[in-house]
Amino acid sequence: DKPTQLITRGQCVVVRLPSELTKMVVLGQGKLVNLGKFGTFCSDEVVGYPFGQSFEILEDNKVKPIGALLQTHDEPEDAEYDNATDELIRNLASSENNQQIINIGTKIQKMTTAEIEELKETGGAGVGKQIIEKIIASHDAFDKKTVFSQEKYLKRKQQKYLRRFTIDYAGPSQVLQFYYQKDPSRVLDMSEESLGMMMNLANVRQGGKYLLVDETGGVVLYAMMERMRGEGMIVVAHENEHPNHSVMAHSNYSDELIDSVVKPINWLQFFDPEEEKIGWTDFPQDIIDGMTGSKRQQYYRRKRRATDVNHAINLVESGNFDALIVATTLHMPSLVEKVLEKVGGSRPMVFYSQFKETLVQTQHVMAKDLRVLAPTIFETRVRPYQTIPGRIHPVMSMRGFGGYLLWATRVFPKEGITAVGRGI
Amino acid sequence: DKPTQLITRGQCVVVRLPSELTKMVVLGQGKLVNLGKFGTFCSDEVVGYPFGQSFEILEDNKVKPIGALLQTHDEPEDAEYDNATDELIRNLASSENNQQIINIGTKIQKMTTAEIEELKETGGAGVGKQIIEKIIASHDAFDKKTVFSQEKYLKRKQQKYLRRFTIDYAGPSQVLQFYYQKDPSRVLDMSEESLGMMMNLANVRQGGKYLLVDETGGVVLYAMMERMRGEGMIVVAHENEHPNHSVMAHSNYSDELIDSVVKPINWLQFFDPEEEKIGWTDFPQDIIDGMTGSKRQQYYRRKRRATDVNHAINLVESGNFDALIVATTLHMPSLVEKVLEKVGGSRPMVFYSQFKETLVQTQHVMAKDLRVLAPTIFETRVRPYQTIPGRIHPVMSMRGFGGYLLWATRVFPKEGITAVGRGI
Amino acid sequence: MSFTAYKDTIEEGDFVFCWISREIIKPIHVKAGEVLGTRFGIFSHDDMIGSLYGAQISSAKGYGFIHLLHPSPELWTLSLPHRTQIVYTPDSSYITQRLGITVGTRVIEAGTGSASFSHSFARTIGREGKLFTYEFHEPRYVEAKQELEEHGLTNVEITHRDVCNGGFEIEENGASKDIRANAVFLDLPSPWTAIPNLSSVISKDSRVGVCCFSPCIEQVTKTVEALMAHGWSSIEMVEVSAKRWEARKQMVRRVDDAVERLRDVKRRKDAGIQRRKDDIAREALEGTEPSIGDKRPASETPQPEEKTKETGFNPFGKGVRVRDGDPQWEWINVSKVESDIKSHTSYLTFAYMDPNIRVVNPVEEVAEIIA
Amino acid sequence: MSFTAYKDTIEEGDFVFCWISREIIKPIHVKAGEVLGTRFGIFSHDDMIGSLYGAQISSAKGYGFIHLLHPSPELWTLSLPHRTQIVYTPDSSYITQRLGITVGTRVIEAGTGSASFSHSFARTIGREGKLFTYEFHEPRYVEAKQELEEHGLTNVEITHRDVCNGGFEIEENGASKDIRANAVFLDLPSPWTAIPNLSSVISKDSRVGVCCFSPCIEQVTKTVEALMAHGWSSIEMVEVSAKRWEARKQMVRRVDDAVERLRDVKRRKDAGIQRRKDDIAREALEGTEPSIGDKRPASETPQPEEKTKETGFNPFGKGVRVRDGDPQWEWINVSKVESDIKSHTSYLTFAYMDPNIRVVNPVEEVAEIIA
Repeated sequence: DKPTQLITRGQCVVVRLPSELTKMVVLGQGKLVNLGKFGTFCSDEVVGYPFGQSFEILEDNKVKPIGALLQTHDEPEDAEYDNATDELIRNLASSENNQQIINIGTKIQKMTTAEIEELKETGGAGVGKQIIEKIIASHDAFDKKTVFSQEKYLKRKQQKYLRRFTIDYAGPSQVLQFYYQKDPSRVLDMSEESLGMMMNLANVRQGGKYLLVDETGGVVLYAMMERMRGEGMIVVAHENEHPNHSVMAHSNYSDELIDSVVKPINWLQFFDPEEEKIGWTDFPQDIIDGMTGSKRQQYYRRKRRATDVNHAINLVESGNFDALIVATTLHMPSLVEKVLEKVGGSRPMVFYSQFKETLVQTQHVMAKDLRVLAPTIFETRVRPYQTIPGRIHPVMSMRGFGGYLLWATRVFPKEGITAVGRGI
Repeated sequence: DKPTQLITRGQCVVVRLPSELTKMVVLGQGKLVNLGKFGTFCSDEVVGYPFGQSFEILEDNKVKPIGALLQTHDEPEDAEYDNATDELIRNLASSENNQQIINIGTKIQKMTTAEIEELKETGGAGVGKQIIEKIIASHDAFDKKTVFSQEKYLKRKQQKYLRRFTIDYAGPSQVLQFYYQKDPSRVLDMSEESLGMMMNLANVRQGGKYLLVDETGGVVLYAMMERMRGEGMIVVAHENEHPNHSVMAHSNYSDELIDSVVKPINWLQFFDPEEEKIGWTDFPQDIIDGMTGSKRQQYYRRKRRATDVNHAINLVESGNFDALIVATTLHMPSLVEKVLEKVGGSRPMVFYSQFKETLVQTQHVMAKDLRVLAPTIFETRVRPYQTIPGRIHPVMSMRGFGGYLLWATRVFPKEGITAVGRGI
Repeated sequence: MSFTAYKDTIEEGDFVFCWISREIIKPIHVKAGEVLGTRFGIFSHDDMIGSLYGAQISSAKGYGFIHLLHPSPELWTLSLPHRTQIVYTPDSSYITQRLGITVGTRVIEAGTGSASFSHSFARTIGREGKLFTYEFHEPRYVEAKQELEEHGLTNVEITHRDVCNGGFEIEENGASKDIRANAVFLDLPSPWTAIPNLSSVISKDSRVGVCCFSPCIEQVTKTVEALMAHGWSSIEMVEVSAKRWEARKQMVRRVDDAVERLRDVKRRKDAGIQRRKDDIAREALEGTEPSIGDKRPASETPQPEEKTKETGFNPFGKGVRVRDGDPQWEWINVSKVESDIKSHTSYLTFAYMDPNIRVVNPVEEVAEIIA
Repeated sequence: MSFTAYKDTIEEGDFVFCWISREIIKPIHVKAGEVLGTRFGIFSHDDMIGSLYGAQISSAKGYGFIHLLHPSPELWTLSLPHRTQIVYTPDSSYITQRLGITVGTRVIEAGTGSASFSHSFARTIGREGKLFTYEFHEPRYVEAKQELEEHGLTNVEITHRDVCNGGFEIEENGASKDIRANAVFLDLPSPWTAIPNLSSVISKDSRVGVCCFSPCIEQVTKTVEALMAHGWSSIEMVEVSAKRWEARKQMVRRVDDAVERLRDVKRRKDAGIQRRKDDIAREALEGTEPSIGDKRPASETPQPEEKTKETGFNPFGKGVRVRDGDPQWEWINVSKVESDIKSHTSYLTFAYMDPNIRVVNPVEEVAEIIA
């Protein structure tokens, strides 16, 4: 089983930076990881720590473990926390302090960029802290600011200069967030909450046999793998010569495990199985033995391909899938009609789209189809809060995307029944 | 000017009941107002009080003014408030109390419906309070409940039995809420926040000249009237023989004032003005003098109609409206193209729809029209909270409707310019 | 068993969700000879035996129909009466995803409540996982225990306990059970009183996630303070809001058609007037009245609406019952949110603890910097 | 003046909003001989004089364009730099509507901040209304005072004051001004300290509404307690959330076309193989290799993608730049929310006070009932 608790050599992990950006990194032996302005560290240094651990970069690409990525008053060990909160409330209660606040801008910050760059180049331990100290020291108005704005200022500066990072487990949620931050369109704008709800609505679990269409580069596939942990079958239907599962490279699952669970099939093979099945006869053993090395390799590769394609086609032909899970930009209304016969009785069908309009069209089609029970469109959205007692409020701005889900159940209509009273 | 501060005889007002439902009532002299199970009161009894006043119904349709509609611990004068809050927190802190709570159901409530009905019929002052007292006395588990659930229980019972009400000013927001509660489709699912935002985005104010399409029964019209208070002009385009402004009956504006501001025009008159103008020549005075009473009346009625229709047509022909405001189920994309020429330069256009899809279609059309700058679709939603310190949370369920807005500005493109770089 | 793997055909003794309507889903144990009474008729269990899961069956009288569905945690959640304490799928699925709960995870849940989330946990953690769920309300505990057993959820252990006062430890043969939870879900009125009791039952060699589920914001504040005080970090509160949308059709009503309709109304009214005029002329009256200074008739006397409907140009089917999407008219697809939305369930406060994290005191550094 | 009524033609000295892009709206005073420099070019004020409001003008060099817009409170709000404290239109319009602010209303606003809401108030209350706005931060006060004067908002009176400590009363000729506010808007860090000071300046003969605007929930709690303590009732806090949507098009990509494309790719690959086979045959090699046990070629050597694009069946325009809505393809209308939404502005706490309401003590009754 792949390691999920401790950071392990050779593993793909998520590196979270003070700027709240993340990187995906493979921890090769002796490999240096360059975090840009946040510094460079050696992979070996972090191996053996639990996931979630934060580090500060020292000299010579070494690190030391630290309690948290950012220094704020909401640290658990902060004995002064209560005092700080009290002071904050006193400050809020009196408007006098705020009267002193003046705009923070480059004008009033006396340290030049050249000076900062110089400090950065001298480098070494605690350079980030040094920069911040100097900036604060050179900031005329710092003592005039309220604790509230001092903290905001400190946080912003820390995000810019602290040579710190956290190593997180590269689970499906983390990989999704990584791609979502980089370019939401690559994962069809899918949010973590939409992904999680797909998994539950589709009743994904150990041992299931699922039919999947996934245009998120494999995020949905990875989430399913994680909920099945190697037990079961996922037939992945796709429209190209090969499915795009690039995300699985970060999953730390072995190719063998992936191959044993994931069965790709393209739509031509799906809809034209008889034509697309690959006829195969094993060669007699003596002929194989007589082959040259490269020819024998080719023989086995072709045998393997024939077996795989035929197996996937057979799986589709026998149908009775435990769920249909679709995240695609293909036209769903026409897709549904063609694919739903493959789904087992009373099994869920879950469709994801960036656009509600697509699902609305699909629901209209489903509402007339007696093989579909209770199609329902869901929108789920998570709103994070700034969670500091005394200053609790929802975050001021966030990404608006997240997608929509259509959930329905495959049923067998009794013959001669019309749609009336079917509870759609 | 119409009275907006004190309750006045003959006025249309909003009666708010403990059940949170509202009624629209005209306070005719000596008129009895029947509030169903909450009792009956005489209109004269409430005249002279300020809007917002709550009353309890006494015997003989009399009332006494009271502090609030519902009795809860969040009353301003509640000296025990702090204690109650403390107790609540103690209760929350210990789960022991909750362990005692058992389901509230009809099973454990010993007072029968017949007994309640009997009490109601004996009627008189404080009957509601009596019923509640009896119910509580007969409720085995009441003392086992936490303060928290006692209050919820009390509120529910009060909403059901207290003979109380509040008189509110029948402004556009209140009238909108009244219809929204009764049947949201009558006001195109419009929320108060959408209505308010329409008014601001359209820059509605005293002295303006507006072009309006309003299928909410006149709610939008009323809101505009309120923001203009009799000064300015509203041309109302409609698709029937007469516009539907039934809501204006609750506005307390005189017919004269309404007629001086509101100028209806149907789409036939709008688009075929030359054909639809009414030719009119005054009769010589001696002929008028020689008419019988009814004929003379008819003559003046027709003269008035000709003047009105021609005036409205002239207003549309001269165009240059200060805003175009549309809340319609007509197909907007085609409507926009035909109507927007009538809007003055740099003036706002605001379109309301129950369905975002309609506005999306319209925005697609506008994006290609150089006479339109920066069309933008807005969705605004208000989420109310249970606002009791110690127990603050968003209300658990609410109406999901509210509608969508499309805002754009009318501009004059320079000839020979393509759409590129127009900031759409 | 049926909650842990699918089967295709219904047999005697099986657990079946009878889907009567979106609002009514009735879970039953199929037993030969019994019947299910619904407002759509009476359904015989005998008809169910041998049917496929997903099949539609008709009532004894043949005119009402229901669907026979296979158990799943999500259907179970939908089938529960609304007054029960339920963690609905948008919340439960997000918590599961965010805490990384998967096959093999060891989960603590308090309280069990309706056990809707317990079913979901049990499904997700699989055979290798373990759910320890605690319920302090005795009748609810008894009911949940029976359900969990009936539903074959063998990876769940339910305990009757007030975890705020009694903690989470479970005695077995005189020793404490090794709980080692990787994830904790607290749905309690005062989670802050339970948080101190977690340290002895959470995993010592991995990161542990907790989620506290509280309706009021003041509960969140106390929870966050307790989490901080007991060494939890990365504390973040979020809200999950979910909406259901319905597909609808809206008729495309063009203003040109509205104009034509008005023109048609007028034409017919003029015709009426002309007829009246002719009548008047025929009766040799003075004849000036209908045209006093007015080329056209006033609209004081509109045609009765019924007539308009029957004979006039009626592009929008006014007054006629028009079915959504009727191909006689043009439509666009629209969507409408459910009329009553669940605008709030609870606040979700997440936090993490890793017993191995070596901490340098960050306070001193901050103090240094600010000083 | 231009903020209070529309005019059509731009004259020297007029206030004009130059719309450069959705993000950049530049307010200027038109003065003959001056120019406006933008990233789309340099625009001469002389070209603006005599133009209609709403006109598009071109830069001196003729290739860049901007629109000349008429002032309005909503455009003013959009033109402000984002770092300033701004009450945006979704909040301000709702507050205005809910408090029933209209022509003639007397309003108190503290603090003035960017004066964006002041402009909106001034428009709505008209000539007969009056806005008393208070700003405690001196540089901001000075700036706002000048703006309000320049914009001709004569129904606004701005005062430099810390209302929490100094209250709202305004001295004039040795006496207190008669403020009689019907509506109060408090956008202060600690509204609870200002609430006690309101009693002397609000209307004595009508209902008065207040709205407090605070970002943090703890501020709401303190505000509610202060409102209760000072006789305000019908207290309710709400949040306004607004989103901007964009109209988009999504291509209708049918699975049948995807199948055809795969078939086409295969056909062309087979042809390629055949060609290769022929070549091989021509060179008289042994010829068994290409067909080892496999009727069809493996896909290890796909055609170069460029070739596929040029010659193949490409129903979705893959690899080609397709403009949204290009009529060569089929599209459906979709919508997308703006990528960054303002997920929170502030909590809005509303309350009402009517000095005439005669109060019976409800506590006693509650006590009676519960006892």
